[in-house]
Amino acid sequence: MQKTTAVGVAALLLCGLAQAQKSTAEGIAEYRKMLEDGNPADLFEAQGEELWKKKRGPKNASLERCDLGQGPGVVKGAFVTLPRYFADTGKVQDLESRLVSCMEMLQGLDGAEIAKTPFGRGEQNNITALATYVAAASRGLKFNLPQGHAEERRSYEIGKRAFYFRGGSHDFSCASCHGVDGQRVRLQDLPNLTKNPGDGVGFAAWPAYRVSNGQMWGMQLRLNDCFRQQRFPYPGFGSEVTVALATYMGVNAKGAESIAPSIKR
Amino acid sequence: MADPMRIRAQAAGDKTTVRVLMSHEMETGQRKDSAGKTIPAWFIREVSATHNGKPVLQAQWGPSIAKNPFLQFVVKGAKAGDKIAVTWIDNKDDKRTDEAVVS
Amino acid sequence: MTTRRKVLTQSAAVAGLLAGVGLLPGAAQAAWSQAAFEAKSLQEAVKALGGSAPVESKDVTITGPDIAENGAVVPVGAACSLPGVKRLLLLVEKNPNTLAAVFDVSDAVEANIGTRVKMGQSSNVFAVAMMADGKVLYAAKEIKVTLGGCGG
Amino acid sequence: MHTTRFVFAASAAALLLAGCASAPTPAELDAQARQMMKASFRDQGIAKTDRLNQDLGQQACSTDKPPSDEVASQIMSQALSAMKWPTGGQYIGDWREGEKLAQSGRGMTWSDPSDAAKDNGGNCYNCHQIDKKEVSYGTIGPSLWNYGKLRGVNDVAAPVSAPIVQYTWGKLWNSKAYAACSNMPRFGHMKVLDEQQIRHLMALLLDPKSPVNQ
Repeated sequence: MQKTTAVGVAALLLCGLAQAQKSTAEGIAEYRKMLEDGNPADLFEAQGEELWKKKRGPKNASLERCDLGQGPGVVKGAFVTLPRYFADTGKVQDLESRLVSCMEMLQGLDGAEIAKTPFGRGEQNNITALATYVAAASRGLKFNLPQGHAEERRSYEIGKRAFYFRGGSHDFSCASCHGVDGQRVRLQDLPNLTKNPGDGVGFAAWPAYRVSNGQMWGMQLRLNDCFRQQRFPYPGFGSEVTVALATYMGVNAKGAESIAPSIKR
Repeated sequence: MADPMRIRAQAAGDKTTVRVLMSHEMETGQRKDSAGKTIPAWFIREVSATHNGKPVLQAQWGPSIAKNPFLQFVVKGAKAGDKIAVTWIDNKDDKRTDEAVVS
Repeated sequence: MTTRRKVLTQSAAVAGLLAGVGLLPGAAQAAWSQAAFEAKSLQEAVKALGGSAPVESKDVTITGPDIAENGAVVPVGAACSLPGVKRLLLLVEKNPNTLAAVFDVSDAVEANIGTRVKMGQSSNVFAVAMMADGKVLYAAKEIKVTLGGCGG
Repeated sequence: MHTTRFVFAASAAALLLAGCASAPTPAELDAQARQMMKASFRDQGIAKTDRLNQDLGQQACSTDKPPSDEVASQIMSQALSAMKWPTGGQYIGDWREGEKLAQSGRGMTWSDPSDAAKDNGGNCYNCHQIDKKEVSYGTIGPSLWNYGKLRGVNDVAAPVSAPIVQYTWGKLWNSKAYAACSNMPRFGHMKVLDEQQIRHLMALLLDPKSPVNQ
């Protein structure tokens, strides 16, 4: 009897809430729509294109021979197939770590030095701009990461394990926030990254321009800041855990249309 | 040297909608860095636009315009092939002019 | 190869030269209205720009979202449907300095401007039209700023 | 390079173990993933790599499947026996302070200045609706609006309120005492918040004067 009353009250409450929530959600949707036209990511895309074509480094070469998996110099379509295995480095690589390899091999730049550089400084800014340019060339294409090589399958499997790995002061894993459908943190929708979360959502939306700090973020920085908020220690740039997680999310996103570079809160 | 703007100018009928993205910090002068030191103000103060060389719009901005500013305006009578140029000048007297062709 | 940036760099250099000899229209005009940008209210800002007391008007529109997911970037627009608009202003009531932007509109552009402002907190936002006949009209809209993300 | 060598060694080991099969077994992948976690992170500020040393619960709740009933009850009973009840039986603080803590998402990241409880927030609104006036709330946890009222708490000191008051303390101190793989942090147990801060959160949820119970 008492239980029924409580449920009744809860149901009433929920109705009221659903209404209030809807208007907030609508307001936010309207806000996001207004920002779509004129995404400052365009500025970074233009920088990236110029960097791609510019002769730089000790070898005074451009990146126009860089092989992102579609053959030397092919940019279009590369983004939606990364991370993948590269025979020349013997590793599965994501877009950003692959760009570093190209800068090493073609331009003679110091990859270890670039990996050590903090986000938002020097060559790291260049990597972000380049990643924005490469991603933009695959806008509207669907994700289709190769899983033919044993290392690609292994990357997926250990990436999945990293996704569910709980630790730190708060017991968080990636799955704490991104393991089921339809949840949010504050007002931000949390994509379910254990499957294809839909076109232009989650893995298919980064690199993105972050409105909150006016910065362009690639997937490496996106993951880095997830780990920060997970209260984990610091993941190395291009470290195996970041690439494996990208493989896990990228393979799960199969068929999702890329909208990167996007604009985010 | 400041980074280039992105200018899109699209004609529809006798009106051309111009959308401009500028690369700029737009620092308010009210924020502090991690050491507690005030970050000095650094923002675009003046913006002007021309249509085939003729001035059409002149603006003054304060630091509360958002970082990497966006500006949209509508030019009357511009047609495909016309030139729209935009210039900004910041409070350090750095400036930048870029031009786009109306499509 | 001539990259796009090179072209742009050259045009910037040319513009610099033109401005130096006072040939570039606009660039050397109208100094920045410091007093207006230091104003703490709509009335003060309009006064500092030499305008009369602002009157609320349906002919002025302020566009913007009802709620902003992030105050760092809030899309807003000012427009006026009446002829004879000389200036459009955008102001954020609760920002430390209220005035955000002043647009001098010529006859060659519509009295309809969009940009993006920063908002420190939920606040009224004003669009003001300063008219050729000396009238100052305005419209107001409240925009709520929410706290987003994990906040850490 | 270190990683390359490791990959090579791992696949060599897999070859040895599985005879001539090419794919590593799930157990081998588990071991490789653990090795990867060790190799990929470094200390930064207050966030040291020892945060990756998992306890029983963290380890058992690190897959897409729940642990066995046996392991789950072991996690819960360990949590319950390590529970610290408030000094002097004082459960309730100031709901105003509780609201501030609930709003704050700060604490324990590598960009935070210290791991002292005073520098930490409760992150509550990130996952829960609490005071209805705050429209920006998460939905990972259930709504806590009218938390005390719905549970009939008219007087927090009344004996009839004791079970719900104690349960709420326990949930805040160590949520794993009631659900082995709860998504909720163990605020007291992991020293994210101190006793006094948890009292304030208790007041936010249970004090009949708190806006949550209006």
